[in-house]
Amino acid sequence: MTALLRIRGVSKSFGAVAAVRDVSFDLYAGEAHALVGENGAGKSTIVKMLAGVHRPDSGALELSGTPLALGGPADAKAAGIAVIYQEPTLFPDLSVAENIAMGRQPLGRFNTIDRAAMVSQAARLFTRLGVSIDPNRPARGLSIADQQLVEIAKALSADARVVVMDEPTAALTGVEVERLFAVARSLRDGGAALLFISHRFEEITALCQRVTIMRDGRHMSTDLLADTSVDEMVRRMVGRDLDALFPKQDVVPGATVLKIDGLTRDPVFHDISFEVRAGEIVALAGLVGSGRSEVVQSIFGVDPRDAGTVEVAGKSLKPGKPKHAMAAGVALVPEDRRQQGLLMELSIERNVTLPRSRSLSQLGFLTGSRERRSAQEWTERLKTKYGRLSDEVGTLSGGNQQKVVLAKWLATKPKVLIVDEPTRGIDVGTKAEVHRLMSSLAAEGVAVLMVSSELPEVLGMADRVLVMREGRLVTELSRSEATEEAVMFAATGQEATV
Amino acid sequence: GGTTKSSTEGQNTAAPQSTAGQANPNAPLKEGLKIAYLPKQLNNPYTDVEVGGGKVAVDEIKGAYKLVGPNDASASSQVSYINTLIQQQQDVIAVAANDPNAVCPSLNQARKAGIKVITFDSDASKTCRDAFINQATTQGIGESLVKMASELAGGEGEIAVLSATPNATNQNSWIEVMKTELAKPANSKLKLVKIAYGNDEDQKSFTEAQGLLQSYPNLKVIVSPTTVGIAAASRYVSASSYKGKVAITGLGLPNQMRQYVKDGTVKKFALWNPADIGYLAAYAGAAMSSGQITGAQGEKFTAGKLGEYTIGADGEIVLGPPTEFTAENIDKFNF
Amino acid sequence: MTAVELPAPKRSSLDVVLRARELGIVLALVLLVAVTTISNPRFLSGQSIRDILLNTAILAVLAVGQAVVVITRNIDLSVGSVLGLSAFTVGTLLQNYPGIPVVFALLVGAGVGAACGVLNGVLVRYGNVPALVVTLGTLYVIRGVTYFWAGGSQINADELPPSFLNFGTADIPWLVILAVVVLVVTAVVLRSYRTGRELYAMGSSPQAAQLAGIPVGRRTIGAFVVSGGLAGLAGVLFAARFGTIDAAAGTGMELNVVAAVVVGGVAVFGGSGTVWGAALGALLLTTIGSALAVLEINQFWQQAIVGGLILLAIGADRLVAVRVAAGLKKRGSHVG
Amino acid sequence: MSAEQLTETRIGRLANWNVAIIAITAVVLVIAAASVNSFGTAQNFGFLVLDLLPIALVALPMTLVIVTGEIDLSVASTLGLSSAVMGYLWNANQPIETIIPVCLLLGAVLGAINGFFVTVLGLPSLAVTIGTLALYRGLAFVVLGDGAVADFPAVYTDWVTGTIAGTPIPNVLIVLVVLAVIFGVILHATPIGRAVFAVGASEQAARFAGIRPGRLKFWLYVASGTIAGLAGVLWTLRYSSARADNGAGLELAVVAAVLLGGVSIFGGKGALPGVIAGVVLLGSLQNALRLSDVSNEALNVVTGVLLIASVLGPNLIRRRT
Ligand SMILES: Nc1ncnc2c1ncn2[C@@H]1O[C@H](COP(=O)(O)OP(=O)(O)OP(=O)(O)O)[C@@H](O)[C@H]1O
Ligand SMILES: Nc1ncnc2c1ncn2[C@@H]1O[C@H](COP(=O)(O)OP(=O)(O)OP(=O)(O)O)[C@@H](O)[C@H]1O
Ligand SMILES: [Mg+2]
Ligand SMILES: [Mg+2]
Repeated sequence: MTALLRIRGVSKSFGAVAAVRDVSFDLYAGEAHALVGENGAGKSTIVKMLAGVHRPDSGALELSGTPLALGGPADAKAAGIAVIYQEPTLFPDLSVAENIAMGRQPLGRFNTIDRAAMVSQAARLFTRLGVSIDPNRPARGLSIADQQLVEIAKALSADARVVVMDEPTAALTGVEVERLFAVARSLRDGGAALLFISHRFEEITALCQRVTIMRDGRHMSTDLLADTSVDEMVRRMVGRDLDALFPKQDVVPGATVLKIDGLTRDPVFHDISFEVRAGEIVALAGLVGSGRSEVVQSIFGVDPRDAGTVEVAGKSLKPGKPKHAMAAGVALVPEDRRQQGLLMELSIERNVTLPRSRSLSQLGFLTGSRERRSAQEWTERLKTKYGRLSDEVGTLSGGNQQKVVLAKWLATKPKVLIVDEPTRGIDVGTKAEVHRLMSSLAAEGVAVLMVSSELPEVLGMADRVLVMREGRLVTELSRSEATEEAVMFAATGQEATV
Repeated sequence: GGTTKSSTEGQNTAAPQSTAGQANPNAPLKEGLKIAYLPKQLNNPYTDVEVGGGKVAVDEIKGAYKLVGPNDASASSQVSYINTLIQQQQDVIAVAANDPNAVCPSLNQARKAGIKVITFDSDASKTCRDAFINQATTQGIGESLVKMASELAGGEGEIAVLSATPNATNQNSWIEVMKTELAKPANSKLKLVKIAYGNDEDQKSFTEAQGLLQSYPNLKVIVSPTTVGIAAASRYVSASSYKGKVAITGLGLPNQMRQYVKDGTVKKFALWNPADIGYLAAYAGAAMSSGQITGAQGEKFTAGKLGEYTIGADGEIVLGPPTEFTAENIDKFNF
Repeated sequence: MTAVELPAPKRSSLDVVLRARELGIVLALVLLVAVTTISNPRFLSGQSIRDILLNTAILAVLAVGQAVVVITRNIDLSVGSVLGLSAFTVGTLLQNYPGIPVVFALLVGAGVGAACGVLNGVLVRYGNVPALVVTLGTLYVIRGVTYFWAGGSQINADELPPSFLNFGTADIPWLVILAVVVLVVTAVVLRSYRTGRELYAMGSSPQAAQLAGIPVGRRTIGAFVVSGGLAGLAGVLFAARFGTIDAAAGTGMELNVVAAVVVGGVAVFGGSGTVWGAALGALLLTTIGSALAVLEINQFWQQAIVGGLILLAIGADRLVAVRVAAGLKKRGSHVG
Repeated sequence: MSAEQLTETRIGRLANWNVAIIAITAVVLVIAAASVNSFGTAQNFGFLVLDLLPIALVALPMTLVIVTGEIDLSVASTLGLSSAVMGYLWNANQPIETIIPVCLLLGAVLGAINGFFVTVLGLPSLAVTIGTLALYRGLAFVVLGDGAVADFPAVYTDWVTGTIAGTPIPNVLIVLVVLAVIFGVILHATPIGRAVFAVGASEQAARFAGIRPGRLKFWLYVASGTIAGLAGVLWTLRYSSARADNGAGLELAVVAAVLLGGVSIFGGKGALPGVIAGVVLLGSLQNALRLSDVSNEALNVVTGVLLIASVLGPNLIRRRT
């Protein structure tokens, strides 16, 4: 195998933050190369340098032995580097086909765009990925998973020599991940170099040959996966041995805190009823698009509901009023932190204290000092890495952003904590922390409702597992009944094929 | 209870009579008087001719001429300029008011500060200025507009008015006179069908003229007592199929109208010489500032080449009758 | 894995929405014309239609340029001032050199406007200043410069060469023809060329456009140059049509233009809408103005009615959009 | 984070455009007072305050509206309609003590109409308020037509143009200062203010934090309309003239002042002291230049250049560091 792309001693700083420091490694043609590291280790920054979004402060890139200077994303594209970014980057107003073809639209007479060819090209790509998305529909309104799939199709359409994927699977479930991997393997075997970033080790071992580990912006090691173990990788990533990943304590459940009865919202979900008791962690599992997020958003009141009741500690919540839910002690950590969880342009401080601005005020006024103190306390508790409390949240790494969202809601001292994909895009170390946190909250008597697409997390954390399929609650499994097969069977309605 | 219009009637007219004192008709005209012109709006050809005449007069009497003004013909901007002129301690402010009342408090402040206020072209409320240069009597203009319209229409038919802004004082008072004239039996066959407003904007006047002709197929005459309006209406008609069928008349500048008079779109229109208005305003202001006159009825003063003027009722000084322009005489005028 | 059926190439729902939008304006237009004509048949006379189209031409050219900018999620408030500057420049030029051919005058006007567009574009792009701020600023600056230059002088019809005035008022409606050409060319570029689609992409998501390697800077400046250039062109048309030019020409026009674009269904947040819509919006607004004059509706009501109609237009547009969005939600994807 | 870091944060937060614009304004005031004849007089101070009063008043709620990411271009028309209705009612022999509250109420209703279109129907505010800009101005003409109504009671007009007895401080300055403090405190030191910023930064995320963006914006529009109604009343009394075209074109000056004050047109960022400084800067520059016989044209150019420079300057500085 030859080095197709060489990364040589690149560094990149943002103001005082040295995001990447003197990192070197090679990508070979025909390999899938994993890049792992804690949140904020600098992975996405490397990706953005390869994409031409950031220019390295020092160091250089080499493609097939010739130096590669990228002035912008267009240069990277031209050099045959395709990138799937951590956050989907679609044009909501344009059709899916156009999103995929942007900049490379097939041309017809007089150099005009050949729309028919463009649409059939998109359709072919979706066939290859095994999904059915209407190429003619606008990208607006696609679920996160579908958006991610369009991103993948976009990268595939480029026929790139180097394909970089920054956590492409974070929003996908097993079946879709398998499809993606099948395609990735065929790309790889066709001679492309793949750089694959994920926080899920099972995916890395399933796809990759070599792994590069980063910590605090530095390159730690590059090894053949065959020569290393998951424990070893984790140790290098976090610099210490890790505690148990799913530290679920056994708690004797208390009184019913959250009671959902006949919750319906056409056409997304129908007749959902369940209860969560104090000290319990209940997982809501299902395939992407089965309607779980919609259910919890409706419980919290950000989405309306057509029928049904929600009771917290015996008091019923008005529909469509998150403030009511918050006052009753419900907190929702939403699935999409960029759109729903955070105010990206506001400071960490404002984000952490936003839901409590009323309770932090004195006589209705806020002077800032109480907010600052509280924000500091909670970000410290969650071990959030940042420069200053006044920094914009948008400059934090994905994982640290997630911690800010958690801090924001844990600080409200909820009776019912609803978490939607709480560890999406979070590194193993933080993940363990988040799990420990959930577990200890449950031990303190908080009722936890967790939506998760990660089966190990569901199985490891939940006292009970509720499974949804196509907007209906199909099964309830106790901790002992909940196995991977049982959950998948319920979620898909057929024997698991994965 | 409460303060209503009727409960305050008559209370507001008490204005400071800062001009108290005796007139001395033989006092010499002071030199070096600071005379400032504040027209309705800068950069308007008619205004330029007016203040141009003012500049000539100020130079003759060796004063300091100044021209300030808004670009937007609004009363509120004029107030800011009056305030500035007060700060700059001018001797005379010659102002064409965009609103007779809105400028009043400021003008009175100016008069308290010893500045003589002469209005021209468009009067302010008479409680807040010392004299008004009236280009022609309102009655005279209204009558002459109706006379021209009647001649052009052959004594009967539909006529329409294309005015400036809906609240232009002078326009409205002329239109009032026109209505009274039209009510007379002699003009009973003339029918005023519409008053349109071009806001003294060229484009708006153009479009309004167009609208008039569409709405009133039998229209015989458009009377536009504003230079902007008459020019725009003439231009529209001269290039449209209405040429020769509809007559245009009103008040216009000979230079702007020459083309349309020559191509037959316009048979006749009228105007006083605007330069003389500015000229007269300067002399009136200077005479007042020098103590020759106080603004009381019957006082006399000499206004350079224009000769002697007598102050009429309410401090009005009438310039003289308007001139009618036709294809025969238009080439004798250049303004 | 079962093969996914290739969807038959059909009209995208996006197109359907846009079509519906423009259809709505056309319907409103037809209704308006019908009502007005019933009350005064002269409204449909040749002269009247000519007048409306000639007046629309100027607004439509401006609206097409504005639409291009708005599609990229920007706005150009300076068009009224640019129109004034261009009209005065061309007027002065023709005053001094009456022999200049009309085509040259058009080019000069467009050139002056394009230069203003470059200024706007560069400030937006390299100064990183929001377009609303930049163009609000240049609205003042360019108008100020024109006043400086023009002072009180006014260029009258009799000082302009007859050939030029003829261009504005001749039997062949050159203004309308020119506007239609501008409209068609812009529409085709926006719909069927990569550059055009990139403008939509930028408006739809600026970050994504950057990441997709679209030369955002060049395209932004390009959009402003188009808008400026068309505003300059409109200035020449203005001069030819109205014959009288002073420093105030086109004052306050920006709000009309934005209104036309908005009524025409171009989303103010970029990414959607067509220049057809914008031009129809211009036609509708102009026709409303003329119709109200003909319908003998009190002059004082005119502005109020225009305002009400703008609200009605965007409200109706919204209803259509909501319905379509609801339709889309039901069409999620499923792993095949 | 240590105490040292805390103060550093505070300095960091202050060392922004807000402080810069206040400093620039102070410098301009000092230079103008020193170099322009009679700029510093008490009488001129009074004129200055009266001139910038309507812009300053309307800019207060406008700041909050723009921080939420919306805009209200109808304010000047609301002012005009309020003025027209005031004249109409005065002519109809209504007591002024009734008319003034009615005009404020009218402003609130007009604001609520904007709010309804923007929040309930979810239409873009730029488009909506361009529509109501035309609608309200048109209605003002419908109400008052060509007429101008004058002769408002001297007690009221004198109060508006007068000063606090024995001082050169204009009476209306009290109104302005009180309202500025109220709006400033609301924006910067209450949960409502936090919500305003949150909605501007991301409406969806704000909703997930229990804020109701629609309701908030609705009330901001009501506030904007009410203040514009008040500005209409004060305008009418100042000039003692109620007219349908009062305040025409003021909306752009207000937006310019707010943006000059460092408020981001995209929402989420801005501060009220900066806006006040922006209004004062524009007003005093115009006043000083006019006193120095600089033409109107130059004022236009200065306004435009300042506006662009206010955003461009900080951007360029940031890029260099
Ligand atoms: N545009 C930026 N401005 C300032 N700081 C930045 C910027 N982008 C990244 N950083 C900082 O650089 C560091 C590395 O971030 P990066 O996004 O590369 O991490 P990552 O390894 O991808 O983490 P995650 O797994 O959470 O996605 C972080 O500390 C982050 O806060
Ligand atoms: N923003 C959106 N616009 C339109 N439809 C959506 C949107 N989000 C989700 N949907 C659709 O609503 C249904 C339920 O989606 P939901 O996000 O609740 O599922 P989920 O089980 O939580 O999956 P995920 O793991 O993606 O969150 C799906 O059909 C999905 O396609
Ligand atoms: Mg990352
Ligand atoms: Mg979900």
